[in-house]
Amino acid sequence: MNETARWRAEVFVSLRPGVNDPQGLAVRDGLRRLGYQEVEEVRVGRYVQVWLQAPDVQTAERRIAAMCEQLLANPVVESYRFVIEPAESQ
Amino acid sequence: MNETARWRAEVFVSLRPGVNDPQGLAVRDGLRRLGYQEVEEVRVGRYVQVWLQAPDVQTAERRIAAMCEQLLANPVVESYRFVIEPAESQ
Amino acid sequence: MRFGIITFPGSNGDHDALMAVRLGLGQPAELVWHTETDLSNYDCIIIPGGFSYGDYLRAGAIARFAPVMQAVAREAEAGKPILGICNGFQILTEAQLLPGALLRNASLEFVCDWVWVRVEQTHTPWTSQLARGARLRLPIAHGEGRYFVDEKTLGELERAGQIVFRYVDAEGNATPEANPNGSIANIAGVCNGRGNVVGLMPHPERAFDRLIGGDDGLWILASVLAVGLEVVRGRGGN
Amino acid sequence: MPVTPELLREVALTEDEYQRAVELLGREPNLVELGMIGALWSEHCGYKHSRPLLRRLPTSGPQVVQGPGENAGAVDLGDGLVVVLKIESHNHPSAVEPFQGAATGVGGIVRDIFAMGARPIALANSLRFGPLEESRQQYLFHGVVGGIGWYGNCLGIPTVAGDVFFLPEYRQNPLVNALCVGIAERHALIRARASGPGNLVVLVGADTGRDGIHGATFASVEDPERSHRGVVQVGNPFLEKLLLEACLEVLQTGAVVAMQDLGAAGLTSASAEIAARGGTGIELDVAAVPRRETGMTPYEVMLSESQERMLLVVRPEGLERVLEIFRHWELHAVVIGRVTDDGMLRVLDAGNPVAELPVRLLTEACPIYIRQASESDAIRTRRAFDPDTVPDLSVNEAPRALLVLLRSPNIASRRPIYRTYDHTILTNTVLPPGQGDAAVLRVKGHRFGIALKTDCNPRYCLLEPRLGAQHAVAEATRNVTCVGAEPLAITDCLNFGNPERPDVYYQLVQAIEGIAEACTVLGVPVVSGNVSLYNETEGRSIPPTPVIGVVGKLSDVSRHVGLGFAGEGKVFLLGPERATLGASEYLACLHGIVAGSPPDLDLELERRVQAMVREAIHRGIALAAHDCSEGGLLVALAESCIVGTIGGRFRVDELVAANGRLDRALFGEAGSRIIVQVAPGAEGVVLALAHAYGVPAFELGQTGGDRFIVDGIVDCLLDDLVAVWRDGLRRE
Ligand SMILES: Nc1ncnc2c1ncn2[C@@H]1O[C@H](COP(=O)(O)OP(=O)(O)O)[C@@H](O)[C@H]1O
Ligand SMILES: [Mg+2]
Repeated sequence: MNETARWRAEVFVSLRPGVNDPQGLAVRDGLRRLGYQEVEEVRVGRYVQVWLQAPDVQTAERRIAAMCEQLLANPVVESYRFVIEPAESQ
Repeated sequence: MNETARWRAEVFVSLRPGVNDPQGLAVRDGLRRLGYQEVEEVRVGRYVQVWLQAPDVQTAERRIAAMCEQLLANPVVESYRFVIEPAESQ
Repeated sequence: MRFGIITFPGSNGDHDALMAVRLGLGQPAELVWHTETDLSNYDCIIIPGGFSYGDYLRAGAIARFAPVMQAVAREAEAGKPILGICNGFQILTEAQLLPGALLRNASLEFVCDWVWVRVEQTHTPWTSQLARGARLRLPIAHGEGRYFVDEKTLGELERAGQIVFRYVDAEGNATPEANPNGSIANIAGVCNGRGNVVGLMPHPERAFDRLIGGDDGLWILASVLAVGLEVVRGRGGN
Repeated sequence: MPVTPELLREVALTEDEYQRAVELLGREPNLVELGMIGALWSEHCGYKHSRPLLRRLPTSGPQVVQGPGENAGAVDLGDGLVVVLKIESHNHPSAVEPFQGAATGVGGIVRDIFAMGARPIALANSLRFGPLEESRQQYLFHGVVGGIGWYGNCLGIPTVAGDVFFLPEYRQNPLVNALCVGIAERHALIRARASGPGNLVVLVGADTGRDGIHGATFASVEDPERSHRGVVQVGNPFLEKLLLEACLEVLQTGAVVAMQDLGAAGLTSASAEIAARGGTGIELDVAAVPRRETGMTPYEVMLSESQERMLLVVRPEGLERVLEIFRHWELHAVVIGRVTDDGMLRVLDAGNPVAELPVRLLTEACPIYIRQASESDAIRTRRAFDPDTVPDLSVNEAPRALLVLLRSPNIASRRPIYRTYDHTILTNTVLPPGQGDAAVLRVKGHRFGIALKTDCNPRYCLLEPRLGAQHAVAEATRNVTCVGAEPLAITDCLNFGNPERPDVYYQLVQAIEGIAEACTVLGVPVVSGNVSLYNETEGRSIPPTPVIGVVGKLSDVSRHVGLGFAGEGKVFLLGPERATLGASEYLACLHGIVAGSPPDLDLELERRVQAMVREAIHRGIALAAHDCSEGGLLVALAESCIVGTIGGRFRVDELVAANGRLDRALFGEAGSRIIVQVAPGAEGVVLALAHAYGVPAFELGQTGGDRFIVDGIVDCLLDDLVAVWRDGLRRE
């Protein structure tokens, strides 16, 4: 890679709709017990930040999507979404 | 609450800089082993989605901030950030 | 001495603590449900291990808001001996009755093993009968036991004598290899400024009988009896 | 309703089975009924291939309090207590999502135990994967071990024993079998029999979602990964802990007539089974079932496999008290129906009938298949391989061969696994995993203790299923014997490929025969078990894997021994002097060959060896005992030195002479072999005992020092062995 830039991807992984999320239920009940009655539903997932080198944003996107499929999310139960922005170089 | 709307907050919780993140390291190494050599750093945090009722976005923000301070993040080691958007009503 | 052992939904070390106190120490003990608001009946309090509320979000995060925790805070303030074991330690840090936080083990794995810890402070009611530098062999069983405080706080804890136990090897040295979870400065247990509230990751209540691998845990549980004795003496008993 | 082939495939019924259902019913079933019939007539629920074969297993004995047929088996311990045991597979879900698949497997088996009114006290697990060198297998392995640990640790039930084996044939179909043991007062055991028309049916625990609809049929269809993504469930051990405590408390009220966990085929199976056992009927209203999702149809509610739910039959007068207890534990509990006397399973939706089927049609009318059985030629050929055709090991190569074996994932230390399982909680663990051939637990307040282990060498079973199954029974009981316990009962998990294929059906028939023979001679009944068929992908099936779980009793728990040599003493080999290279770990690791005939097994000798070792332990003259299994004699000696952290000096020239080959003497495998370390001064007693029991005995040498020495063959630091053995399961 001779001409690359540094990017920061934020990946949001959550359980697919319909998949049981006991953690979300526990947090929802916890919040309600604390007096946040207005809370209707909570779902808890993973927030993964990835700093990477890539020549352009398209490449970065392609690579991040591949990482999500392969490792960052389990497509059987989880779905993901990500955003990418330039990162200041180190 | 007589006039309320439904909101969806996305809360991103991450370990403060300076707090070791072995999970981030493990994911980084895992990605590199899979051939993603361009990955420089990874940090793993929590992604919490909260659906709630609130009369307006300011109230929703205030309530979510309070939930973060009280429960969703541990200020000793974590920092948080959130965004709020209207949610379609159920 | 009456021991109160607090049970949250998801606690699973409550019964072990009960057995250790009853069978190991021969003292009366009772389980206290998390909705209880009065702990004045008990001479000391144990917050046992387990997965309160499934340890969802962060270990201890949800349990710290249980009604009983206000009573715990009151008793802590009043100087009553309180011991948080494993999940109990996590709850006490979340409730800020103890400094620091407990993070996921550096290995990212749950670890169940027997370890050595060294007693660093003897001014707490839970270590009063131990010698400084004494080594105890205790079981650990946790996935989030990596003790963390920032450098500045660490210095303060050192100076104030709030570091109560450290992980050591069989010779008593606090080496990196002896550290099972990546805790800062090999810290296995700490106390509050006053010393009456102690939290530790190892399980003294699981080491009360040689048949199950050891009885060093009784030293910790029994120490508090001596304190109880002094209290009674102070009240004018013999 | 047009019954298309697609629809029948969806509910996993054949055309013939459908016709049978129509005939029995006297009409066409509607869609809900069809789904219910499909689920209960699946292999998983209906045992349509295994039921006639399972009748051959011996299931009785003076100690048996509850044999197969209930949620779990129960055996008498004395002092008014029983031990309750059951094993179950969660293979298909674990292949798709290893962490949650394995976790929910633990959840399911624990519910089976407390459904009997027993408090779960220990877990064990039996795992099979493809080669650990492959990254996908590492992913499966870490996921499965992580899931088992997470669920059990969270529940606070110690995981104290198990076994693991790696073989290429498990690549696409890993096996995850979980075993749970509980203790109950004999008089307080509860059966899952819905009796007393008018009694109420109560559902408690998790809300019902669209989880694993058709999980039961899914577990009976090949190739889960391709056809059934998205049925994975996320377990909630926290909820299960509340359910466990609440259910045990509720039983104290005396208001509960029956209790049944909801597993495969959910409400349909649970209600049909308790009604069938009770000889009654049940009427349910699905509208009363609390939901996690909106818009669920009665079909979905009846077939949902949402975890962490239990079904209870409660006397009306005790209902309030029962609900009160569930409220205390913060659990949802609702009345969803009642017991009837008409033998029908009737499903309503807000009062409107949606299904009505005779209970017996669902449970007893399930078709039974007896298939063609014939052994595959390929396997016959492999078995005919003569291991003597490989060149013998030279003395110089022996040390390296020992290191290769100690590093093999099938032999290396299991500590990386059991270190992630909480095995000290409940403060009963006397011999934790790794310390003995079986785990030993005390029972507080009683003199006796119990021992637990699972085993099955799949290579033996692949090459000769009947003999392999006998070995599985022999090895599991031998392991329990090696800690000083008397084997009390067996729970078995039969993991096989597609029984519709003659070669697989042959394996199934042979393995069951083998288990039956071994159990009969060794005097240990089978009191519970589980069958998992269709473990194959693209026509490639797993090796036959009849996992055997054994629970044993120590009359005095303080009289146990570990596998590690305890200080200095003489070491003896008890059992046959000749070993076999066929099907051995040695042939596989050093020559890449999985072939030959497994060692033969003299079950009579096995019985005597075990009885003798138990007596030696009981009399305090054996200080350590260890079964010789994979890797043979030298590996067993090395393991006992490593675990005891003491070296030793041994000589094997007599055995080499008797075996005619160095490799066979050192690394050949055989059944009925135990090495024991004898208390100083008791050597004569041991020999006399061996003589009295008719057990061959050979003196092997003496423990001591920090070197591992086999005269003229190996001389190294014990630490050198430890270094390779310790990390054999770690792959990065
Ligand atoms: N999956 C597992 N979970 C817990 N413990 C295990 C597991 N597999 C093996 N162990 C433990 O590791 C030790 C060695 O097991 P194994 O190699 O199967 O013994 P053996 O060869 O004598 O049958 C035993 O204590 C066993 O219970
Ligand atoms: Mg072995």
